[in-house]
Amino acid sequence: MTTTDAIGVAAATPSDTGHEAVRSPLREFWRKFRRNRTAMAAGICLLALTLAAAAAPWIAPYDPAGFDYDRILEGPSADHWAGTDAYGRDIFSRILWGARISLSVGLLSVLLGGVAGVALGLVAGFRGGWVDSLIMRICDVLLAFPGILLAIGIVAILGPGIENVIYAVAIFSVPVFARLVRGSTLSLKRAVYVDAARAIGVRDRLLMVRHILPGTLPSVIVYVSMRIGTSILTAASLSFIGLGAQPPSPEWGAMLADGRSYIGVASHVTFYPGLAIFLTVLAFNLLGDGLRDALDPKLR
Amino acid sequence: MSGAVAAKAVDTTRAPLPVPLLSVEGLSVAFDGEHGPVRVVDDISFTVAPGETVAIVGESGSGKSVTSLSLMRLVDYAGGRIVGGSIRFKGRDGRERDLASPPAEALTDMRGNDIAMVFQEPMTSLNPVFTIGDQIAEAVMLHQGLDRKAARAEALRMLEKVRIPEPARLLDRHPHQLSGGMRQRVMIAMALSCRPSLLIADEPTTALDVTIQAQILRLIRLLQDEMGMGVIFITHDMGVVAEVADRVVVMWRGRKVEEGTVERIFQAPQHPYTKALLSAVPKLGALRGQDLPMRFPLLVVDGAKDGAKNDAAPPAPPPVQDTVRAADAPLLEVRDLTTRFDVRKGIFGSLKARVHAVEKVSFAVRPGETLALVGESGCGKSTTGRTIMGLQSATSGSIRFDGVDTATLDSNGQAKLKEKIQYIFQDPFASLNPRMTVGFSVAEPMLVHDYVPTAKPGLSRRRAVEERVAELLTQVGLKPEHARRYPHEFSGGQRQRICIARALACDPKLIIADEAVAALDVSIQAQIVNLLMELQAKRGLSYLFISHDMAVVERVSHRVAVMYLGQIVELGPRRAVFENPQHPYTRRLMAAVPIADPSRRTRDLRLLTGEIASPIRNIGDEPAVQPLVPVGDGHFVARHAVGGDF
Amino acid sequence: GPAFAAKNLVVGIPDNITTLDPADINDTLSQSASRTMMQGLFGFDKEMKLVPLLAESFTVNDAATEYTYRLRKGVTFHDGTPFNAQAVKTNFDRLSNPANRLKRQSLLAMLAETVVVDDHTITLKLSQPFGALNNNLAHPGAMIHSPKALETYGKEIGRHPVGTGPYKFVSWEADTLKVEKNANYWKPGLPKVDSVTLRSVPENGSRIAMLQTNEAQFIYPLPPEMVKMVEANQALEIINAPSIIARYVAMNTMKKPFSDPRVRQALNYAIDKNAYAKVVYRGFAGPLDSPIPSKLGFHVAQPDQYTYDLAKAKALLAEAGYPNGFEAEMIGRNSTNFIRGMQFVQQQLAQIGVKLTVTPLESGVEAARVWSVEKPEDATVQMQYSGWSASTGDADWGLRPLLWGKGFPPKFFNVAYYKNDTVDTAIETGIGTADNAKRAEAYRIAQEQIWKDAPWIFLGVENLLAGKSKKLTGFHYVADGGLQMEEADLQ
Amino acid sequence: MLNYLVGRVAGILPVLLVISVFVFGFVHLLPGDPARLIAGPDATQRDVELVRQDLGLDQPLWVQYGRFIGNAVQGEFGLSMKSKRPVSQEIGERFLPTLYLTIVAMVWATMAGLLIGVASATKRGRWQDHAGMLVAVSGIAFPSFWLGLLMIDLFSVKLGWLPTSGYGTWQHFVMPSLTLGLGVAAVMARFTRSAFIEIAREDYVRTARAKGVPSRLVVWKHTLRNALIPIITMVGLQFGFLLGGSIVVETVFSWPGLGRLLVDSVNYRDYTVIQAEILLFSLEFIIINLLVDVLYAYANPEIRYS
Ligand SMILES: Nc1ncnc2c1ncn2[C@@H]1O[C@H](COP(=O)(O)OP(=O)(O)OP(=O)(O)O)[C@@H](O)[C@H]1O
Ligand SMILES: Nc1ncnc2c1ncn2[C@@H]1O[C@H](COP(=O)(O)OP(=O)(O)OP(=O)(O)O)[C@@H](O)[C@H]1O
Ligand SMILES: [Mg+2]
Ligand SMILES: [Mg+2]
Repeated sequence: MTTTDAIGVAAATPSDTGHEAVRSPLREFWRKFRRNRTAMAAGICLLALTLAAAAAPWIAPYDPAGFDYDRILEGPSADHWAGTDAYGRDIFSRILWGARISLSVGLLSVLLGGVAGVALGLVAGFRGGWVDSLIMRICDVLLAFPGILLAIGIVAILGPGIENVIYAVAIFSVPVFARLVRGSTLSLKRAVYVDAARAIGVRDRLLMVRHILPGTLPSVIVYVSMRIGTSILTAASLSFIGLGAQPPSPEWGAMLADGRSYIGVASHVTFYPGLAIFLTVLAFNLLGDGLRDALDPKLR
Repeated sequence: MSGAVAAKAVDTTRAPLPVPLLSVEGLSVAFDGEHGPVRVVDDISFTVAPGETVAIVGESGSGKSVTSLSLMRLVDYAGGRIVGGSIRFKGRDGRERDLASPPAEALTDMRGNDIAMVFQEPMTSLNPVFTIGDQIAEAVMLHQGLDRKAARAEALRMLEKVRIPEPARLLDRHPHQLSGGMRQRVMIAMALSCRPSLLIADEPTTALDVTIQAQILRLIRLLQDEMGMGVIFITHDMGVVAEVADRVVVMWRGRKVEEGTVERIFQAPQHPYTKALLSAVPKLGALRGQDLPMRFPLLVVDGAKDGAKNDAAPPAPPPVQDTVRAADAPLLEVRDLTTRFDVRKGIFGSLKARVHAVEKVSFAVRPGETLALVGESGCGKSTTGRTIMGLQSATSGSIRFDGVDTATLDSNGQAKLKEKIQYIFQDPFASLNPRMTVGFSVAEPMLVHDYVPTAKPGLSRRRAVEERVAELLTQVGLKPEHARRYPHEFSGGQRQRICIARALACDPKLIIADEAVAALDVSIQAQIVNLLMELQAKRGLSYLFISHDMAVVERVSHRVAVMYLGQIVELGPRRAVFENPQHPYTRRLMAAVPIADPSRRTRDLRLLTGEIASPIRNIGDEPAVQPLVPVGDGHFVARHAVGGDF
Repeated sequence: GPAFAAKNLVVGIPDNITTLDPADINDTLSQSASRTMMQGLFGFDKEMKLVPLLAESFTVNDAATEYTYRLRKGVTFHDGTPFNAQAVKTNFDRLSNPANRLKRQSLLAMLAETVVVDDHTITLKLSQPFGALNNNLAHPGAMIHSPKALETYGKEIGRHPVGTGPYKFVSWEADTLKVEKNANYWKPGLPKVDSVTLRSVPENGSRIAMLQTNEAQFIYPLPPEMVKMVEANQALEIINAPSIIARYVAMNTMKKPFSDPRVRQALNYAIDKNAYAKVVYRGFAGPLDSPIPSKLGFHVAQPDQYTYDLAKAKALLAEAGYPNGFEAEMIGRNSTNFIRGMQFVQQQLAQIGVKLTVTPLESGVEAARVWSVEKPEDATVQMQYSGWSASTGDADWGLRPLLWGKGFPPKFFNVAYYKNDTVDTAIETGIGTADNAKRAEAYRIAQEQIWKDAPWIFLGVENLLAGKSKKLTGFHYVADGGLQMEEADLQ
Repeated sequence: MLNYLVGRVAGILPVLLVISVFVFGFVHLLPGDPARLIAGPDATQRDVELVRQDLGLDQPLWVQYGRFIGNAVQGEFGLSMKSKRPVSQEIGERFLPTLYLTIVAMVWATMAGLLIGVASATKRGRWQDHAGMLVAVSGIAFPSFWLGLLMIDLFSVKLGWLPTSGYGTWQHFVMPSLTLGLGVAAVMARFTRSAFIEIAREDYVRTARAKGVPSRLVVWKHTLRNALIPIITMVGLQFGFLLGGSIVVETVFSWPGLGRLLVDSVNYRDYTVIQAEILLFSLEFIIINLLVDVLYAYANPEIRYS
């Protein structure tokens, strides 16, 4: 398999003869992705958000934990662009800071769960038989297992901590990805080109990764891009049971939940974190569509 | 369409009717390429009158299929665009309209009804999730206004007409359970059941053996006479053209280079390409009296640039192919190979019957030898190939390669084996991963087997592989820059050549070529066949050459095996089988080969009817397998009732 | 016509009712629900004052070991069974018998014997002196079932309550309890409404919407931040009254740094109680000016309040050897309100350099941290943000479970591991007598001492907040969070 | 296929048994003592002990497991620790409301999701696509409690059309099913779109067009059937999730569903109810996924015949 890598990596450097006979799928993908303007814009937005989150200590106008009991629950104003919360903290600054936690938890947990789930689903669908049954029954239990219980178990075993939230949320995602990928694998593995690949001697593992996996990716990407939003919210609900970011951490989901009681009285407390989540999810979805399209050979 | 048998003698000199059915003028079609739009059809004009058959012939990749797709505006859905010209069509209602201008969606009511089409690639053109019956019945219901039950009955009738065995059972089967030729016939049945006024048939008989091909051609002719249907017939088989066409349009590199009545084209071709084409037509019997295969006379078609005159010097006589190392142990030895499929019904269906696709087949391929496997469509040729490749598990029997029983190999050994045996699938499009550039597909065997191409020194491995891919593509008549395209951006013949290039990548010892040159125009076909034979001469390659094209088989094979209903009924040296066929099926096969001469066309319009022998048998009803008995030197025949009267 | 229209009262409640067997209830909500149908010998009025209900009068011996009650005559249970001394005996024997494993067994754990004197007189003999027995009997846990129903339904009694109260049981589905008027109620002219429906609507916003649409005429609790929404509606009004729910942070007084009283006092000085009320309760909270809320019996407001004084707090900390503060963990439940309170305390203490890690815990996890401690030394809880509602309305229950030296977990809820001999003696004295003067003195001493020792950060007493339709009258929301609907009427 | 099915169905019981061990172990390992939680913080240690005995928690674990499984085999699950009612009643009372709500929500959401997804896919890159996907993303990113409260404010408080909450008449279904279904519709829309774009350019779709099949049928018959696999997967998963009850929707609309029961029982470590609920959910998922696998075979004959 080293040879494949050699090609894949090497192909990323421009060829000297002007034509590259063997352009790796990866490179081809990037060429097409670059041309999708919406997706690029979404990607740039997310990059900007990431940078803003990283630079939060320098660019946030206020201390995210700095309270001011004389200005609680104030609506948006020139001083506080997104208003203040129940402690008079600046919501805008908190959103900036919160992006650090929420983005990393959202993204990492989904990626982790996605990778594990995709691998399991591929193997289950491809191998079939008892391997399939075993993996899928485990997934059934994981699906049926209530999230809170699992999370409580994780706190009990691993203790609190942001990494553990990532694991917890990742575990929730695993069975979904697994089922999704397994379903597509079941039908893809019967494609004639898979037979053709087998006939040129491609071993099973590579067959799965190179010939079947790409076919399942459209669904996977769609799900990843949606799941990120859900994960941000799930992570927040976990902080409620003592797992993960604890007060006064400005986690988006927690901010949203905290503001729940002020709906109708001081709606901006939920609105802005909600907006942040919405825009992030939107960006991820647009990005996902771009990725999907770039993977689609029939779209130039 | 009532009487199944219609015997009619028809006036062979049909004058074109004054009012054309279809009139294409200046049609140009473009696709978006890497560097902007690429015109693949450029300024094409021709007309089709009711009842007329216009054949479009031309080089592979010259734009025949794209032209035909444009006529129905289906090219719009494939990412193409009509960039110029008009397509005037006179509908059933007598109204004439330009199909090139309205949005593609607006033409729905016209498709099928007025114009129907048989697609070039039957494998991918049938919907995998619906039964054959449903797919044909849908067309019937749409266009003949029948209810479900009547439509099914009609579908059954159509299937009978295209000579599919046990059509009633077939109605409930799905496309993936059919052989290539069966699918093609289903496509034809579907298109014909629309009863269009214009039929576009894009290589409708590539996957059919000559006997069935003849039947299909008659069927089309019959409908044409009955309903005044115009036909556009795209084919590379000049024999078929001579048989069916009234007029011929010759295309070359996206343009029309010549047009004329079939007699004129055949007798007095003008354009160098047309001349080259006609001179390259393989003729059955060309090697009569020859023991060994022989390459095609080499043609210099490429020299015919843009109409420049080129009457090249007569080519040197091709060398004979004396490559068989008869003394060596057989490379591939198949013994009593049997492969059966279960037939079930419905989602939960219980076992109903079995397809005896391959029954006790035994043969050997020696190093440097080409064994041709011929036989009726659906007789189990592809299944034999797939089983040898391990893509289909055998019911029983043994396969030895290089003396090793492949069943004893672990998965690692299996994978290693694939470096030495390559399989060219009957269905090139489906066998290419749609998500990979063809360059990567061609390179893949090399990557997988760590194959280091011998290349100029100083090249990195990656560059060496790239060079090799470029070289392979060039060898099969494609351009190196095609490597960056995806399979769907190629023509049928081009895809076939990509698959050939892939099979050649690792210098295998044996290539199983399943209808590998079926979709190629004769000039390219000759090149490719010569290439294969050259490689055989150089490297001692062996081929298991599955084909129905008897003229090609004659050229390439040392020995021939004739299959019928899953069994080998005749096996022997090519010359013996061709010149002295023993089995009735073999004889029928030889007799049905069309001849590329319009003056010798047979206007015999009798449709075959009656029971067709089928490989589907009820559980427990095992077919009798007769041993092959020698009738000559290395010439064997099975003497049993299967497939004809002894 | 409208004059004859049935008066159906709907009450929006926050949780599901757990059971309707009062002897087995430990949540205020289910108690309120069963109180619509059942009664005990005593009860509380809306001011949390003890009032006789099924008892008319009582006598007690000096040692507070023998109580004799005269029971009300002419009362029948909903199923027609007459109420009498035998019924009381059946109920009390059931409750006090540990074999029945009832959650409220402790209310009558000291009961040695019940003696039916005559049909309407009963004597309770105690195994040890107990001065607050009447309060215990006023607790909903001591309400009286129909003995016939007890016999008929056995363990299922919690789904088939039959009492003597103003309303009769109709139905109870997943989250809706329906009761109807008891036409034979012994209080003349009551009840006035034809039916009462208790519907559990956990979402605050939805409960308010119910009130706004008149789907409900009374909802509680009303989160402080939503008061404005109710106030904005002309047809509605809010109920805002002090409760008996104390909010505090317990500090583990056995471990550093909280073993030093100066540290604990410093923390008390470091908190702005007004800001607490404002931020956490939007102003709907009062001060906790003694270890027990003012609505509890024997409450004494402490003269020396811990008024917000950062300088003093810092000085005390420095004195105790923590000039730069210290780090500690504070746990608490994971409800929005608790988290808000904890964050507030965290922010306040940060001002004097005390860095708190706030860990909201799921109820079970918190319980495990608090209760699974066998020896005080093993306690891992440094600070717990908590609250207490002494449902008996008596100082005893406001102090004994929380601050008695013999009440460390898992025995009782003394998470502060606070032990002071003066306090212990006072608490034991208070419970050992029925003499109110003696009891008052004992609890005064206890409160004073505890206040000085500050085992808690005394945060405040939250207000009871509820929303009601202006048409609803006679409906009482009592300081312990219970509802009294006997006199309810809809105009 | 039939054999396969029979095997799968027969396999359910052993699988459930394994799950039961796992669940039992897991639940008992969770921190938190049901006796204390159920008795409440103001219970004395003695009270707690009484409760513990009452719940049988003082017995060895294997005895408890034996009782649990003994009950389970009879379809009983013992008494709820908290309410002392039979668990089967506790769950039964909430199962139907959950099921009905799930069905209503799934039906509309799947249909809406398909419609939006197909519209987006066929009008790919045009405004219909963007609008559809914006709706879909809102469905995912919009917190459902927020949506629920907004709807209550609009439809109940402002317009007076619908009851705020509760369970009973068809009116009660409107808002909860809308809230619950929005996320599902969004997921379906996204998946449908993606799957359709994938299939729309296949050769056999072209064949359908060439036959003159009307666009509507090209989309809803020829394309949909081939795009079904990911869609079925998602429908199955969503259906399973919803059958577990939705805490948010049940809370906002005070719907007597399984979600809140679970939360309550977890809060009190009501082992019997938790165990029964998880077993029920597992069974639901096993059955649903079995159906999904059957539907795969329906959708793709190649899967069927292998
Ligand atoms: N989707 C596409 N995108 C780009 N180029 C295409 C596409 N489809 C076809 N082409 C190119 O258009 C040219 C004409 O293709 P077409 O399929 O019409 O050839 P053909 O004459 O039918 O050949 P064959 O006999 O091999 O089937 C070819 O060079 C092919 O590579
Ligand atoms: N997967 C399958 N399931 C059931 N029957 C099958 C399957 N594949 C092939 N068959 C049947 O096996 C028989 C032989 O098929 P095969 O593809 O080998 O024919 P063939 O000789 O290659 O024909 P052609 O020249 O038309 O390609 C046919 O009757 C076909 O219907
Ligand atoms: Mg073509
Ligand atoms: Mg074949």
